[in-house]
Amino acid sequence: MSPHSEAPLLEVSGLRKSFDLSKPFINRLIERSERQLVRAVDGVDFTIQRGQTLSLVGESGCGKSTVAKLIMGLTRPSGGSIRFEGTELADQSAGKPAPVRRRMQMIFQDPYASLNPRWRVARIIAEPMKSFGTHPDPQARRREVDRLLEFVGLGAADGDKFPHEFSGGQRQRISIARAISTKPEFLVCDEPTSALDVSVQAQILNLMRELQRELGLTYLFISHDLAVVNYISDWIGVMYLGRLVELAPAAQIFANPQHPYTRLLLDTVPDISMVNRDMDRPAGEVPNPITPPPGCHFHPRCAHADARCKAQMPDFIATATGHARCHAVQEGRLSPIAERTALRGVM
Amino acid sequence: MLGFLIRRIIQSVIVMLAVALIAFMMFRFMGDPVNSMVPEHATEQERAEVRERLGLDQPLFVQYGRFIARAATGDFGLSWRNARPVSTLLAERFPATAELVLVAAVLSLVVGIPLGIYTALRPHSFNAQTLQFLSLVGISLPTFVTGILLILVFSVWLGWLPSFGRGEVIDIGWWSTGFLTASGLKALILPSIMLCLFQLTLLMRLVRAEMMEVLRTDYIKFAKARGLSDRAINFRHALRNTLIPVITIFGLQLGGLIAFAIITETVFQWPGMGALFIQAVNFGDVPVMAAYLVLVSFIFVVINTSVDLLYASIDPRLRVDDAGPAGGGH
Amino acid sequence: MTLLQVENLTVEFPSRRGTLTAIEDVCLTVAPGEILGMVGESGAGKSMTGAAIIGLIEPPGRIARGEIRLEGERIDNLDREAMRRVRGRRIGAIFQDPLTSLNPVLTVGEQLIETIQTHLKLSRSAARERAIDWLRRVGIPAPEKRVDTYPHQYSGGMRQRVVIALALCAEPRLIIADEPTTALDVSVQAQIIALLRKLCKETGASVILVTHDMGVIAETADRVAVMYAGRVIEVGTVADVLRAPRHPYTAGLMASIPRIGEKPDILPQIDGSMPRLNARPDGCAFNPRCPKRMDICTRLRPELTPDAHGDVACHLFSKEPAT
Amino acid sequence: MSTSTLSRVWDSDLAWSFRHSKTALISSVLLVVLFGAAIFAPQLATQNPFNIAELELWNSELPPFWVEGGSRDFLLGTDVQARDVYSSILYGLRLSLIVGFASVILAAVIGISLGLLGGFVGGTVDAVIMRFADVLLSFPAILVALLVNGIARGILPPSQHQDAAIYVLILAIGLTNWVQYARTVRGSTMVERGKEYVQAARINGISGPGIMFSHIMPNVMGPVLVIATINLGMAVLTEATLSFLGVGMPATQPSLGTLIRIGNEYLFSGIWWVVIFPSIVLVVLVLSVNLLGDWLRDALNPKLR
Amino acid sequence: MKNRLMMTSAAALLGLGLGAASAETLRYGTAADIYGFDPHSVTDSFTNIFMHHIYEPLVRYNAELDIEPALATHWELIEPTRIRYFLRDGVTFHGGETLDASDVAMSLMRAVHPNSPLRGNLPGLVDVEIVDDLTVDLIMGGPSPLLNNFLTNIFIMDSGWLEANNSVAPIDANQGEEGFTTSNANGTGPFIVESRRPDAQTVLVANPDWWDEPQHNLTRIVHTPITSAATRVSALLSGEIDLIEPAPLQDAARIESAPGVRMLENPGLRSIMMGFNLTDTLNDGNVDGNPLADVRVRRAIEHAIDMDLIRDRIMRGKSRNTGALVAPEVPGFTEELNERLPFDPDRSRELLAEAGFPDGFTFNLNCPNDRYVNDEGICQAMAAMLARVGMEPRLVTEPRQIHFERAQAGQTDMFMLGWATLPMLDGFSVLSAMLHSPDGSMGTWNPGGYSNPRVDELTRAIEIELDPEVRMAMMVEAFAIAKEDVAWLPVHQQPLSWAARDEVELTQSADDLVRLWYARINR
Repeated sequence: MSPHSEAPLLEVSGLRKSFDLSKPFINRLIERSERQLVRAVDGVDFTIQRGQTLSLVGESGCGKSTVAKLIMGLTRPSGGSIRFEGTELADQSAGKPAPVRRRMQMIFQDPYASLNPRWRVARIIAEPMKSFGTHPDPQARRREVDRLLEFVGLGAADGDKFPHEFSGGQRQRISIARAISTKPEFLVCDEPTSALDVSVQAQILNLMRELQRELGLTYLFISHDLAVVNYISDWIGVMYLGRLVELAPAAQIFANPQHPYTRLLLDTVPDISMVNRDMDRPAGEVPNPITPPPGCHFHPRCAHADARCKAQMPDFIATATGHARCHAVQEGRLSPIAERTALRGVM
Repeated sequence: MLGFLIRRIIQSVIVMLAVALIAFMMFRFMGDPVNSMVPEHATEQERAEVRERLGLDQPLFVQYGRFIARAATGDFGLSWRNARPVSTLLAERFPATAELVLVAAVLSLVVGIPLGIYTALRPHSFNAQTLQFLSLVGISLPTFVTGILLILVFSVWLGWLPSFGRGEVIDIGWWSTGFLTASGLKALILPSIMLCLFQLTLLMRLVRAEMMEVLRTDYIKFAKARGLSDRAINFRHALRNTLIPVITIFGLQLGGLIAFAIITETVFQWPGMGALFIQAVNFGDVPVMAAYLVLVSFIFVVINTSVDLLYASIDPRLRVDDAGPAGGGH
Repeated sequence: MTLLQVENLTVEFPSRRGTLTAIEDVCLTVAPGEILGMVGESGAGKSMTGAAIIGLIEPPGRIARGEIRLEGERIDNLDREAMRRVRGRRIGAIFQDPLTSLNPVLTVGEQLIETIQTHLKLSRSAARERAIDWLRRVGIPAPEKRVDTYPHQYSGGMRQRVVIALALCAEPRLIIADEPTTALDVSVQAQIIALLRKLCKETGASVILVTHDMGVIAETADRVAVMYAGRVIEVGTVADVLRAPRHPYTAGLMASIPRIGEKPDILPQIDGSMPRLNARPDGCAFNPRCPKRMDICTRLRPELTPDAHGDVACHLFSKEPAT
Repeated sequence: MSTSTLSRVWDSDLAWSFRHSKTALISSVLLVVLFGAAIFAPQLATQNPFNIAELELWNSELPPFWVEGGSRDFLLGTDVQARDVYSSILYGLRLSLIVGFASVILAAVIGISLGLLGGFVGGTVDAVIMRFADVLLSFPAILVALLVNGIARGILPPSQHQDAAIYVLILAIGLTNWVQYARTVRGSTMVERGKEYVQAARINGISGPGIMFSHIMPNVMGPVLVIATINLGMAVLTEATLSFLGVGMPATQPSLGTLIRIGNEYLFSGIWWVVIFPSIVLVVLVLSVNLLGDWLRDALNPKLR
Repeated sequence: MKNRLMMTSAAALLGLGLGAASAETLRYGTAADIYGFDPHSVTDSFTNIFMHHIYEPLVRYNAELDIEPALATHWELIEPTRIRYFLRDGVTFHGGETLDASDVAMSLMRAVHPNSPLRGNLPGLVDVEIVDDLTVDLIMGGPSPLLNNFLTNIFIMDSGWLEANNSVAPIDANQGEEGFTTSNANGTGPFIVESRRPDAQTVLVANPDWWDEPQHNLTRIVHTPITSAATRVSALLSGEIDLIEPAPLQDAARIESAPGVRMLENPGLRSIMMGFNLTDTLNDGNVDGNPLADVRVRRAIEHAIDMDLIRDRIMRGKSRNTGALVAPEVPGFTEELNERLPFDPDRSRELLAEAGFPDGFTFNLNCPNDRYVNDEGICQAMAAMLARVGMEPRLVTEPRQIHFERAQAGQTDMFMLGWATLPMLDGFSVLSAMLHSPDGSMGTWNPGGYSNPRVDELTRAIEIELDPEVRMAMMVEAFAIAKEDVAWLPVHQQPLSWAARDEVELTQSADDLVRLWYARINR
């Protein structure tokens, strides 16, 4: 299952998280309804090798952000394990076991919400250093802040300003400066560019690639944008209703998508290369995660679904390119034709 | 809906038990009840007998249980001030307060809501700005000052309206009403104006704020973009969404009216429960205070519960029996 | 024959730091049945242009200059009532968030019926028939039943379909769709775009599609107008603008979008960010970020000038000699 | 640095809005005058009306100095006990404001703490706090204040009633008003708690209380300021009302409400100055506070900008 | 616009309401309400006088405060301890029952029942013997020179009615039950209860079958308690009320100047005085022992208080300063006793220093705030004056019920009390209740514990002395001793202060009791 044979930096297996959305006890009693558990993450396995980037893609509600939070200890898993260089993190919350946690940091989606608006930038960037005690001396800390600000493309003088004095892209740079201030080895990036304009998105993506090269960082990258994911990732995992449905090297996913859902995503992404493409759009929406369809969650939207798909959840099996969770792939009912590639050839 | 109802009722019962506990504590700790019951020169023996007779020698929770059992039947004992049954006192006073509060509530609704709508729709007009300022004056004027001024002008200078009391009342069963006589109606005017003024301005300001909030929403913008008439937008779309939360406000407001009636009744010598309560506070008349507290709490709880139920039945989003959204729309 | 003609449209916001110009000298035309994409980064003024056309600029904003003509008739100076009759009947609008665009306390049917009856002389039952028909046309299953349900009982995609039905039910000639798919998932987004295109084809309505997503524009629009800092800087057919952008901003923007199937070592990027409305540089607003900046760019504002491939506002393409 | 901070403050939206709002300017000038009068009451007053030894009965019931029979020693006249109305108002204002501020601070401290706790911790703690708040909120403030007052009077020995009156009032009013703070702070805290900067702080190992106080609290204080301002007006009014009802400050230490209650007894006797002047000061005080609060609410409301 | 609309409607309503009060209805407003209708369960003066309209005693005071026959037509001293009363024939109760001897017997014994707070008001009654239907003998424990005075205050109820309603014993307010007689009345008086709403309104109608020739022309009395003096005055001025009692002194000028209303003012009988805690410790002091037990301190207090100023300012010149504990109209008064110690702050300070308290001391000073004319104001002024000589009185003003309960329980150091000697109209009332050492039967209002053997001895002698001259001399001697000891500090006789509409004709007696059976309305 591991992309490489050497020991991975992060190893996630059987990760589960459910939320209790049940009605109050009295209502359940009267309406004779069951407890309602939402399985936001339902048995996710992947590993990330040092220095590589794994991306998780999927539509809203697929559980990709929950995975990020579970790994960072922001919420406790209901089951499964998360190992960072062999250290089990699943039962430890954020910030607690400092030695390992210091080596993991996170970049958030919303540059407007991820910086405390009442704090000056220098204080924001210095907080992890202070908290983890990497730079106990305030002056040294400030010098480090100035260095980081310049490193991410801002000026040392910007440390005295408040976040609202910066544009979205600049704020995301501040966020990155904070994230790398404790010299972490692993960064979770939860849609770091989805709130940014396209021209700024490129700046941030380039900065992140640069950081990875210079600092040898390992990324878990969460996004709904396949094109962005394509640019940044080594491996890509596609999630649907709490489960990984396909995991493969980036190039393989785009060239030879296995799972029907991966194919659907690739088909529906608006693409500037596809001027006035006109084709039938697949109908249907992501079902309510409270009441997911039985068997393969994707079967109601899948053209290849048969009786087995409706009844039995497929396993996460090895495929030609990686892993996929699909009976049709397993049974070879799906031809590995790459319509996309064919289409793309037109351009 | 049934589940919601049952939960609200359980909550209400807990609230009432807590209020009863406060009332009970008042009995136990605000002066020894035995002292008020035995002659001054009573011996310790006689005191102990009274204690036993009243059950004061039993554990506290037993006493509490008995207190609740008696309270549930409306038995709060005798007023320490005039040795009459507290339940009778309150029953005598209840109609006066109820009628006053009713008239004030209707007045504040009938005047407050239209003014709130008006000022929300024309926020920059001179009239609306003036009203907005006046409403601030309204909530800044102490109600007793308003009452004094009303008496001074309408009773003393102009001599038009009575300055105290309910005028003539007519008994219908145990209920005494001032609605059926001219003097009763006249007597209602000044007190109800005084009582409603604060609530009226409050209601007006709340309706205004709420409506302006609604008028900024996307669905109003979208309604405008569809070319709907101002009338349809303001009254069909905006007003409905405004008035749903106003129901809750009105519930709270009824409670506020009952409480503020204390001041009005004091100023206008209105023979209601509030005046009784103030006298009881002044005299340390615990049974009356406790009973008033329990009765008023009960009224509040009933009002709040009905308002919540009403709210839930009016707002389509809260109708629990409907099916949820078909897909994962969030 | 143009359906909509916008000339030198300028919208200003008086503020305490002087008057802010949200959009300046915007010129646009929309032909009947055409889908015009309006693209730009947030704050570029694309939504403001849409709001100005439909006459829904929030006070204290106001149209300071310019003309808007619909089928040859000026609509920017109509009185409240006349403009109200234009909205919905001749210009429809779709907003970004289907969740908040529908009144939560009225059923979908009530909202459709009142819109239909506002603009068309129809009896209530006829209006209801038409409402159900529209629900069917936008792809709501079992519309006879769904017509009496409330918006919160619909999923996100279904709600946006209802919004489209509401915008189209009086059969306006022009639809202004302001980021109609931004709040939706990719797979739903594709359905909505396709639906919008299909319905406009059927009714012959034109669309101004406001979005920041170049992919949506590429797949949907006939022509595209690129906005930057309150101005239109380039207009042309989708094929021209996307494949051969001429304005340095458009070119940089197109290059910076990551594409599936391409994995460059480094993405081309435009440094800096779009200026705020109150800090627009002199001359060409793009000049501080422009790799091909010339002397004149800091002094003189380039005008939108037509040439063979469309219109572009850049001194590189202006006919006057660049000094 | 400090000058730049100053100029930043001067240049902020709030300051700008303040400079350009007539109501804000007028009401704050009035408030500065009234607060100044209260703070410097001992210096400004010609008499200490709380010191009964200073009262000289032959000076009773003098009208204001401009009315015939008035004396320049007693600018606004005297009451039946020869208390100088002007001095009484200064001291009464002081008492009213002390009660007002102290109860607002008490309410704010309780409300903010419980609101932060409930909003941040959530779960059962939150449910208990909020149910309690709901119940309290459904009881009008004046009633709860009366009740707290009544219980305090029942518990305290009568000889301490007068000395304890001010603390009882602060307690009674403070305990009734915290709910608003708690609800608002809880609401904002729940919003802030979900924001990513809080998650960032958690990732960085900041403790719960640390996040609550150094991260979340500064971000929820805006609405608190508005509530506190409006609440100050309400607290002063509640104090005045309780005193008017005779369960507030005693006649020997009159607050504005007590002065009005006493004056009211003489309203028809032609001794109008005893009731009119304190009433005017009370109304001006509360109105100014409310005007300022109103302005502040609009100025801090991003939707209205 | 809105305003004008409101005014019009108000005026319309006013039109409807006009003439609601007929010529013979007297609308009567007082500061407090009665406690209930049972005449034997409360001692409150106002309740008591109100009962005079409904119930009647055997003998009564007329407007000149002379005793005249009422339910008894005449009486005889059979023995020194047996007095025979002959009842009026043909008197009926409101319920139709005829008055007979058993009613009198039951009523008198009811009044002295251990439960009755009135029992001290008929001292010495041992038994009542029925001679025949219209004759009773009162058996006394000893000679009772004041028996008739006492009897003016003891109301006669119907025995059958009491028995039928299980109310033979007076209500014990502590028993936790409400008596029938509290809310129901059945008397022989000039007025019949029509309705009652406690604290709101009590309506009486004229008794058409009254045995006496009515001097009034009233058909109805509507009594309304109006606690607030300001409201009471405004109600009078606005014509909603015909008669108020008391009328605040400070509003006298305004009432006099207003058209259609007038003040009714006279010196009253009620002497206001301050009592002292004379026990070993102060209730609320900062020194050991009790300075107030030292007569020099009490004199210092008297010297410190400028009564003339209080009279002129607080009482608007309407009170009568006094050095005696009884009013001039009451037997026991002499001019010599009426001399006060002069106002002399310096002397006061000297005396305090002599007593060992040059820096003063704290003590509580308790006053009612709703009982006497300007009671709270007097106490505030006194507190100020005491403060000026260095004492630190802690003023506590409370509603009458709490105040008197506290004062009687001895929880106060200096307290205010008013005493009108009613119903005796005799100095013995003060001697027996306030100056005699507390012994269960006498000294019932001597909570401070003043005790002087000579005063006790004289009081006991006065009680049974039938010779007026001797009695008077003994009273003067006793009062002189009390005065020397400053047992009580006399304040003043408070003025009678009523106000009425001009058409109401009233007689005002010095006992401050409103006798509406003398009232006429001349419209």
